[in-house]
Amino acid sequence: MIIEVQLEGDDTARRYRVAREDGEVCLRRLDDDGDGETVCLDWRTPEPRVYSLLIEGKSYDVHIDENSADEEVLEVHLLSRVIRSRASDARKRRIVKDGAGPDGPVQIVAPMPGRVVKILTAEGTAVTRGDGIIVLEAMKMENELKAPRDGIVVSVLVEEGQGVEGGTLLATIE
Amino acid sequence: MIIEVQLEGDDTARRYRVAREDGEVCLRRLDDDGDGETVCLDWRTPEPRVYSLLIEGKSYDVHIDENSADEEVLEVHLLSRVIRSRASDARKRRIVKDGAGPDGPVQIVAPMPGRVVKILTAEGTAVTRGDGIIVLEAMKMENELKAPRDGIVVSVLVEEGQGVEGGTLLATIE
Amino acid sequence: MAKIKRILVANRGEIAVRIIRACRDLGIEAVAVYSDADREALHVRYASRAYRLGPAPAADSYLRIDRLLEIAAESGADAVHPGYGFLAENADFARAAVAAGLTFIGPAPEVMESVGDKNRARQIALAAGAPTVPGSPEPVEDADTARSIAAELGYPVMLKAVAGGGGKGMRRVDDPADIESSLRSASSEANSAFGDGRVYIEKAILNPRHVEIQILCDEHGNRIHLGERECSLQRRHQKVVEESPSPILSDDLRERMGVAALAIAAQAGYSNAGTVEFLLDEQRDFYFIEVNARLQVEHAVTEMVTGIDLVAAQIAVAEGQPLPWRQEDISLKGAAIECRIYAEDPANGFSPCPGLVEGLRVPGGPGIRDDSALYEGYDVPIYYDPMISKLVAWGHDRSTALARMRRALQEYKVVGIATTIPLFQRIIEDPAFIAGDFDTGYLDELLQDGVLGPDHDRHDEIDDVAAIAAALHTFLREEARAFQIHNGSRSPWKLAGRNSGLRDFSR
Amino acid sequence: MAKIKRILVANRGEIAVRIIRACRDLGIEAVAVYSDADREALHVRYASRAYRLGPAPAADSYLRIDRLLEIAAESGADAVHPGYGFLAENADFARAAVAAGLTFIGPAPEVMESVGDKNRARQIALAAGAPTVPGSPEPVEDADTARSIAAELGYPVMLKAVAGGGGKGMRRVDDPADIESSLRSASSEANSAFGDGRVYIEKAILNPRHVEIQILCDEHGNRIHLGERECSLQRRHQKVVEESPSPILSDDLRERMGVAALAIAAQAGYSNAGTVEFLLDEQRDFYFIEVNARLQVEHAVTEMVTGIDLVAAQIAVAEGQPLPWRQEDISLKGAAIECRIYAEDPANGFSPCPGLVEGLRVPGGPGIRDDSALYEGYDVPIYYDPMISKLVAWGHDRSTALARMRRALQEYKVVGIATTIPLFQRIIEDPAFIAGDFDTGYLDELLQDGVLGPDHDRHDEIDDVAAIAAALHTFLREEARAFQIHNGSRSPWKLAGRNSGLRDFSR
Repeated sequence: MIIEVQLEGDDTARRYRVAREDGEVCLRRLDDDGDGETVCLDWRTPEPRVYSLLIEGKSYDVHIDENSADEEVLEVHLLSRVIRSRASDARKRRIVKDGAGPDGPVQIVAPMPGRVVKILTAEGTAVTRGDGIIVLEAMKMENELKAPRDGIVVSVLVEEGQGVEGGTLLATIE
Repeated sequence: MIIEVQLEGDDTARRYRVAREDGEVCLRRLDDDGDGETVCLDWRTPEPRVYSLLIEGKSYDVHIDENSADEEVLEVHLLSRVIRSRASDARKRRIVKDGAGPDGPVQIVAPMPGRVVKILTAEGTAVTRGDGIIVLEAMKMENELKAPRDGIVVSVLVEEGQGVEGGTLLATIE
Repeated sequence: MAKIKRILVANRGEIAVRIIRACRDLGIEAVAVYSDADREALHVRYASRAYRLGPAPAADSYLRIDRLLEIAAESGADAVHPGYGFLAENADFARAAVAAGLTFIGPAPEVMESVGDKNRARQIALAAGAPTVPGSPEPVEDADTARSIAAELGYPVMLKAVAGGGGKGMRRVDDPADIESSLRSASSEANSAFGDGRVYIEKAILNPRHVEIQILCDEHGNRIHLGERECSLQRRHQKVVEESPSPILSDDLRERMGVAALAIAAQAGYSNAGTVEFLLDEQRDFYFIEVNARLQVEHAVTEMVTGIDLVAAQIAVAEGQPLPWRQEDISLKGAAIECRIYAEDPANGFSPCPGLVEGLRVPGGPGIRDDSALYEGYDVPIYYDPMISKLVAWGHDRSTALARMRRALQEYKVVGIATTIPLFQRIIEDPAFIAGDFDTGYLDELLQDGVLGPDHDRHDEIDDVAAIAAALHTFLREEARAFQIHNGSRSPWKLAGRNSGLRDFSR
Repeated sequence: MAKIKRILVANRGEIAVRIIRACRDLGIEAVAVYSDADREALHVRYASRAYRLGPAPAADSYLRIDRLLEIAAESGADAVHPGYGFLAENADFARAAVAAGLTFIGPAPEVMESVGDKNRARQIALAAGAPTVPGSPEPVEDADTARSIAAELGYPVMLKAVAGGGGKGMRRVDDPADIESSLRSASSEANSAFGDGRVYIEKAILNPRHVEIQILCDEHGNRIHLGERECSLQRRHQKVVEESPSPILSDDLRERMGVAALAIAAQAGYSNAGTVEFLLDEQRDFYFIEVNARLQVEHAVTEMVTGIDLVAAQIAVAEGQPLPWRQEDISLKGAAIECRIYAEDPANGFSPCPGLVEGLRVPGGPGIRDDSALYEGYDVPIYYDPMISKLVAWGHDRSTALARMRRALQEYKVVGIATTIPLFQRIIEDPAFIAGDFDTGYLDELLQDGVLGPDHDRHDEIDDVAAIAAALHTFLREEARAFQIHNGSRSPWKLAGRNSGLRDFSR
């Protein structure tokens, strides 16, 4: 499997060939400069979403949070730092891209559980990037969910006052 | 369902009729004195094996451990105390009794993971209650597993030096 | 002087748990109350008794004075502790509790009322001879009056809501031309936030530090202070990190601020625990700003350096006991720091993150105290304040306390919801914070380039490991998914995971 | 006086975690070592570096001096901390570490050797003018010599193994007729336990208390003591609960014991942290028994009352730094108590209970410190000492410390394996313990009627609730099972559980 990892702030993505060899997970970095070495990882998952990695004698206790709206968006917690990244199976990403490239439909998803307090744009409205679509309230705070790009709001799937779980599809923009 | 609960130290078992009514778990004590009141329990399991019970305004945070060798043997941890008990579905218990009453076969089960350091009685040996059958070692301590009643060791399923999981059947006495 | 036997804890979350713990330590029964969202909350589980208040919204539950008094009667409680937030500074609640024959654990209702009004509190401070921020003791009605007061004080000045708090209805004015519009907007904001549009003027203290004095007064006129708390680390006027002692207070200044705080307490007739808040200017001159007539979130740092259990002390005072300490018995030993951990995503504009705590590892070891309401499996509700834990570290000096906090933050794992732990990890590495060199504007400035810090903070080794971990994580997820597709929906990973480390995906 | 940069922690479990925490607090890198059973252990995860030692049995891993030195070289460690247990008092290890150019964090090997031999330690104490238990300074070879010494001392006497510890090779003799057989059995037991059958005779101290003094000595001849620890609560000669200060020590007695301990340290040329153990008889006369040339399990209670981090102090001393404190800087503030939590089933003869920690809730709040190696999902291995956590409570007085410990024990939930928490819950409710009225025989006596206490301790309300909970638990289990039988093996309870509270069975 080829995994592409884009760290926030980096110009280019890193590419890894990852495969099981004799039950172990082995990994080779495939960046522009060509062929790196294949290393088999010494890793465990002692707790859910927590990885213990030993690399060249160093011990790393890594905690990875997936974004509830997009599993490819990861927050990697490591040594008092948080590194945001996007990681995906390169082949799968190509498929998704074909279907929903920058001009395909975009989904507005609840980033957290909460209550829909206001719907700012009706179905059929044209919006530009940054326009507010829906206001979600949780823990005494209101959050405006904004259009990630220009388009038309083709569907709004919730009503004002409705409670929603994190990850719920709220609206679609095309 | 009729549940019988025998608290260690009590002379007689308590009997409860337990049933779901409109989704709630309701319970009535059916002891010798006849008909108690049916109460619907205010209960939750916030954590595995932990029950939060509210009874007449009082709050109880109860943690129940099942014996790994016999699920009917419970340790109920409650308000700094441990109450040992045996609880079973009365009907099911009758079935088991018919098959394996006090004269039926008895299984010697590993009470914890460990290593078999010594087998004290070969297959076919007659034993009396309290005789050592197998010595299991864990955490620098040896534990002698004893015959719970008189009989003949009809099978020994492990070898010296073997590692076993908790709950593993080690030997049977008839 | 009646011994309290059963306390109704009129609150929820970590502060309810804190009070219940004090009750258990004192052999007092604690009566919890809960909304429908909180049946499984830790405060319900740790209390001796627990009663349902009503539906989840606070207005239908934790703010229902009538229900609280009904439950007090039904449960046989003889006292009530309000915690902080909700009804903690609501004099009507205190009055109703007293009228119902309950001991209210806090100051008398009329004292709460007088110190709760900013203008009256200011007058009390003036009468006590305590320094206050130069300004009008009265609300200003029109722009002309405001302009003439401002001219006298000298610019910049602050407009502040009489009923204010949390930065609402507050405006800094640098120029006479802006007075009129600022007055209008401050008043309208104050009105919509507090239902009270009155505004007063003070001289602006530039680059102030927020330092407060913890006081403890009994009903027999004995009053002591327990030193200060440094609370200048604020995000949008909300405290996020507190410590004691302040890195900048000399013994002499502490003594003078303590004396001023106690003079205000005496003038107000204050009893029980309270906090007198001050601003310090760049010359280390201090100015009274307000009294908090309740326990504070940050009380634990004072407990760590004085060894005094403030909740236990509150209960003893409410019973009518005289304070067992005199001022000379109080000394601050070492240093303590607190981080208020919120269920908010600092990488995403601090948006709230309620939800299921799927995994939890609590830090431990020397000097670490965790006051939280979390457990693995707890579902943080959407209805209430997002503070989920107060993490406190103590050390024999400030740098040791900071080192231990740094370590504890690294150990703390809350899986399933985002928290503000990364914010504190950023703060605790910042040179200005480490040097103790910060004011109330420091944090908002620090966060201008994002919570996770500027790019130049990046580190090759950490980047490499993070990328490898992300690749591993993605590989395992896709592998498990492919396996499921090939082998039907019932995953065999439950078994396989044990050996290959894939337990993550089998749970 | 070289600054230590990287410490090899030659241990595992909670003490390895404790040392790693100190390293993190000091900005020192910690190198963990692990056996095959410990790859997922917390000490591996919290360390900066981690290296595999070998297979699970301690003889193949944690006791392999050669492997430890290889790893020290490979990892670039400049110092080694042995913790306690394993190689902590092995002078050969200390000597090999020093020979390899490492700083050994502990006393010099030759000092370790001399105080580790009971007979030589006794001679050191005598030379230092410290009171020792009356008896022979030399091992006895034959029954006649033993009888004549015993006659001089007066019965009862104790026979003790020269190489002894943990009660092995120890016999009390009340009558001259029993001397010969007791000598034979003690010697043979000592030989099989320690490979050294030598035995000496002491006068038996009746109903003794075990009280020890924590000492701290630098390499420049500065020596201080940090007060005492009361360790009389022992099960079969193993400490299970410790506290500081001792409930029976006067300031004068503490001072005299401290002076004696420091005289012994000076005589031995001791440096680094250590413990001098004493017995107290019924007249409060004290007698030296032995020196423990290492950190003790119970070091945390001293840390809580003095505010001194003993591991950090050990490291500073090993660097060659002079002690930053003089004796007059040390005072004991409040009281602290520690419970050693073991993975053992107290209701089943204390049989060991390794296995998977399925659920974990750690206590928190004021005064509570948890030094543990547990996390939810941790599999306690079968190979090592069953101590999994040290729970410590501090209070401004002993009764507050006990109340907090009682509360913390109630909060502590370890699901999946049995622990000794119920034992401590029993002890902490016992009137003699609460009164501080106990000796080293107290606990074995208390446990004669079983750990869970006699029947008259039963309580109707608790029995009723326990029975209801047991009935509920059984009902839910059988209901889930019936549902599975009727609906195929793929359980729908995962969904249903969310609403009905059945999550328990779906995990």
